[in-house]
Amino acid sequence: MTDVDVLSEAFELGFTYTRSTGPVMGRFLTALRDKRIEGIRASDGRVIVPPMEYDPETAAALDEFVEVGQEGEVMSWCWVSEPRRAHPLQQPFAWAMIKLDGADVAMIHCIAATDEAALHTGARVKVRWADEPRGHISDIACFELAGVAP
Amino acid sequence: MSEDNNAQAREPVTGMDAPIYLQYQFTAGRAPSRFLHALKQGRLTGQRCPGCSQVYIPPRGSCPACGIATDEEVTLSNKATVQSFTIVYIPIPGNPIKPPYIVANLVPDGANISFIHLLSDCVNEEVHIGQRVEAVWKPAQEWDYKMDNILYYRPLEEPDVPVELIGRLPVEGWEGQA
Amino acid sequence: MAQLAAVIGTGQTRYKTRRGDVSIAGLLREAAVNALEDAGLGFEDIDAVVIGKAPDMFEGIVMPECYLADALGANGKPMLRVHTAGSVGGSTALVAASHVQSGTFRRVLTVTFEKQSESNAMWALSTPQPFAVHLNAGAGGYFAPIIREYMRRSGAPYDVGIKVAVKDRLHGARNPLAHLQKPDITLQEVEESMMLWDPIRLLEACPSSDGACAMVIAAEDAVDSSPRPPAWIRGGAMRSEPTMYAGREEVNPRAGRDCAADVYAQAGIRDPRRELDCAEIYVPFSWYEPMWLENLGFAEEGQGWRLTMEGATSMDEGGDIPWNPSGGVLSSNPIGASGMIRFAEAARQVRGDAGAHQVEGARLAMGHAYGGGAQFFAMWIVGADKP
Amino acid sequence: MSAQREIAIVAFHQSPCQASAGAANEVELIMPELRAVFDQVGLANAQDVDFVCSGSCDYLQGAAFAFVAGVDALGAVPPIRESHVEMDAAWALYEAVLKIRMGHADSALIYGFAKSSPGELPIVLSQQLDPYYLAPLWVDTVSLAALQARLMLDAGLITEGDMAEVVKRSRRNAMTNPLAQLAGETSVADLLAKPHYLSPLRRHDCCPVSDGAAAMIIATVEQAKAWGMPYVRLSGIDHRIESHNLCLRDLTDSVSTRKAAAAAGMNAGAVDVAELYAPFSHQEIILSRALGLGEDTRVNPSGGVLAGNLMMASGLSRIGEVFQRIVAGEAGRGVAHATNGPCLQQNLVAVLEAA
Repeated sequence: MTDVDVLSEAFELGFTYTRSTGPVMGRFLTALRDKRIEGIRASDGRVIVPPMEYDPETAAALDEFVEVGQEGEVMSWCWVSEPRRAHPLQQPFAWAMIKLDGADVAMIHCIAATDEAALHTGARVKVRWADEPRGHISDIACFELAGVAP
Repeated sequence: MSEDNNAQAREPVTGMDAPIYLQYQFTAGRAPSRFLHALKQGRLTGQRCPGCSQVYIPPRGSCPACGIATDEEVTLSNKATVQSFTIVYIPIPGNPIKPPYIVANLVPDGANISFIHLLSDCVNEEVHIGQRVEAVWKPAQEWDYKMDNILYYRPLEEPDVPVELIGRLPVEGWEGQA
Repeated sequence: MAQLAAVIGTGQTRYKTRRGDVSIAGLLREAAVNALEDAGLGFEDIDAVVIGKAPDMFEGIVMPECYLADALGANGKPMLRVHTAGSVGGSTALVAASHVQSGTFRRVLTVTFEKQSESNAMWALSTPQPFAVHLNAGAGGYFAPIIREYMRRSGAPYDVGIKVAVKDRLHGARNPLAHLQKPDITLQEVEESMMLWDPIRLLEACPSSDGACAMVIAAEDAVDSSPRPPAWIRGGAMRSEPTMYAGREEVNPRAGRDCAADVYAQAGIRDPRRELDCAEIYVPFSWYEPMWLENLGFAEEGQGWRLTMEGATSMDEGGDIPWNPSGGVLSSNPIGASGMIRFAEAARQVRGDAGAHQVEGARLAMGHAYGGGAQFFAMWIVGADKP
Repeated sequence: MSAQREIAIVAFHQSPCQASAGAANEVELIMPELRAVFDQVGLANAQDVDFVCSGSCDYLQGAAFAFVAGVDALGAVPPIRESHVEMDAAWALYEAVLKIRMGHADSALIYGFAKSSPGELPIVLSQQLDPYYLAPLWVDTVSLAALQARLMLDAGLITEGDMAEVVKRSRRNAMTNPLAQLAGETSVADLLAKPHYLSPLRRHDCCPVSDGAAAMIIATVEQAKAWGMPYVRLSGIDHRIESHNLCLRDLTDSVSTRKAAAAAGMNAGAVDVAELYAPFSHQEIILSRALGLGEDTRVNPSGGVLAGNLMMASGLSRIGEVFQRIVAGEAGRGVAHATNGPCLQQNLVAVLEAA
């Protein structure tokens, strides 16, 4: 086949979806807006943050909320030296699994830190709240080092 | 923030916006690229299937019926026949055209399949299946790699094409003789 | 060869413009739990989960089955995601059935859904792509010219579609789950409703709904443990053809005819109008009832509209072959689920479970779905009697 | 349950893994692969098989209904029995296997295709995550894999040297694979000298983004014999999913892979060759361990997906690679693996045996 010049053009596939949260996510996001963090108790007694609607083992609907702390421990992390445009932080930062005090299961969020060397597994971090919480996961703007040696 | 606003904010959260905007670098296929290059030169083209000899527009690189690659390029006529149509009373998002307008399935002479385009310069109530129409192009200096180089089709003073011949006219067209 | 399989539970949500009270998982979950309760089972009894929905872009979640695994009790189990455009609800049911009919699993949960209120399904997909060649005037803009051609060649009077629109809404008024509840709808109201894509008026088109539909399909040896009668799968078929090809019959697509012939042969049906007790057929625009009556062999070509006008497909007129007793797609349309609703409603009829829209004594029923440019078809026949 | 019909794989072909397929659209991507497998068996088109099933994902190229366009490559007139999964085509194979087992088909064509190059793949795939908690943060899939790698490193289950070893072997194996995108001789020391990309991952720990397609034809053993084709028995296939909550899963292991392998009958005999869909170096180690593969098994002799990753077709390609090794007489029994979802959430295992 005779080839022609490739025709190529930038294209944005975009839409603002309007999600309804249901009671479990709704309650979690409502608490976030009040700068509180709530988890949920799973069938085996573990506290999961953010709360899952359904138990991962038994599939039962979950409804026992438990408030947890705003500090926690880094269980794993990676260093994003070149943030992508979509990322919540545009300076180099870390994604991390963070187990909040009072929770049994970690959550994934970002950590603002000066550099990679400042972080380590087991580090203590605390929530930095968004200036104007609105009931969204990004009400937790990020985590930052708690400044307490582990 | 005022006290009132704070009070309003106490309504429980039940929803959230999820803006999902993804960037792509879209590339037309090889066959569509050739089609668009011809359009930029003011030509409407199709591709003929080496198996069944049918001519496809817009060409996608295969004969969908035979499942074989198409390569032979065929220049089609500016004249076409209305295979069917609808009068649309609601706007197309992002399209400036005002309702009511006619969207028609049109078969250009020399092709064996219809494509969808606007029909205008006509009395909506008089549009009918088998009607003869011709392409109205933008001024040549505005031609781009786009289908809307053809602004719309408009009726022609030619005899109607019998339904059984729609999609079977040669590129030379139709003078009313079967 | 194929093992016997039966529907032992169906579950649906209430269909609404917006189910603002639940998450996406919550929506599916409601249908799934209803189906399991109907079957007298729990998630722990399920061997595999098959889910289906229309394009991911409707909700803006890429391959959402990964996120849905927990809500559907799928952890540790096989989970498959089907997508065959508008026919997906039907295809998903058939793929779920194949999990059992192949002898691979005993009990399979299948769920389909759409939460159209998260976007605006019609327009979320119409972001103009670069180099697009066809004008995109929505689904109605695509199907209206085909309907016009049907009207031309059949010589059907202009009000056949109006009659279907009223009939299906009256059926829907018997079904508490139906989205549109219009017990007082009149021919005049439909005729005076806004023309959208001539000849399709607003009330001749389906609504846009949130909703989910689920079924539990079981092997022969797992049927007896369920508390309610099974709907035995007597035949299932799928057919696809390209969207456009030279000489394609768009009004009476061959894929639909072939698919029907296949499923009738499996079920031993020669005369569907006489042998079936009712049918749930995918009719998103009213004129597709007469068109599909012909395509599916309920009427001779060109004669489908006469059945409609005679009331043959209407429960309220005592028709001999009620179509869409549930109110059909014209009354509720959560796109990805719409096909499965047809399949599940057929099962409900032969299980005697259809409440106020029960066709009395129904023993054999058909479920039907189509999608794309009326090019993808999925059908099944279910019966009260074990084959 | 009655005895199941035996399934034979009779043909496979895939396109080269290219960083960009350029101008090719879906049809143009698929058609050469279909032609190749039809020619291998001597078939004209999809009319000559009883069932067709494909796998693809609209979001990779940003256009809804990609698979509908794909039908134009099939020759589906008269209409055919056809279906589609919004998953890797390995799951399309699974659907086809069920169709054959139930007796509704004696043969099937399976294909998968994608152009991942038009979008920002790790960000596109971030939208596969929980739509309330994770997708809105745009946590990309490479970062999630990096979290997983760190868990393994911290637990002492692997070293960065082990990861480099996987990459070194992939690049070397890929030198004999003309379809690979990344190949070459390198050393662990050279690899470890490279800077971190998304610490603890280096760029070479991550698979490249590739465009392409793959196709396969399967049949009953009787049909394969009637065609006179050399074939490989697909003796088992199974797949399992795990919780979507990454922090609940033991990410250093792959429970679902092990379950699928057991259900597919992997443990009934020795495994000469394994092709694992491991988009990140440490995941190959997780999978090898979950499957209990030892010294006697050649792992990813093609180079695996670290050498080229045809999203939505790579799983099918793994099965095709093992098929080709067995047909060529290089192996008697092999295992192929496919994955979907973040950090190996969902896994499929197929067991292939010489006829």
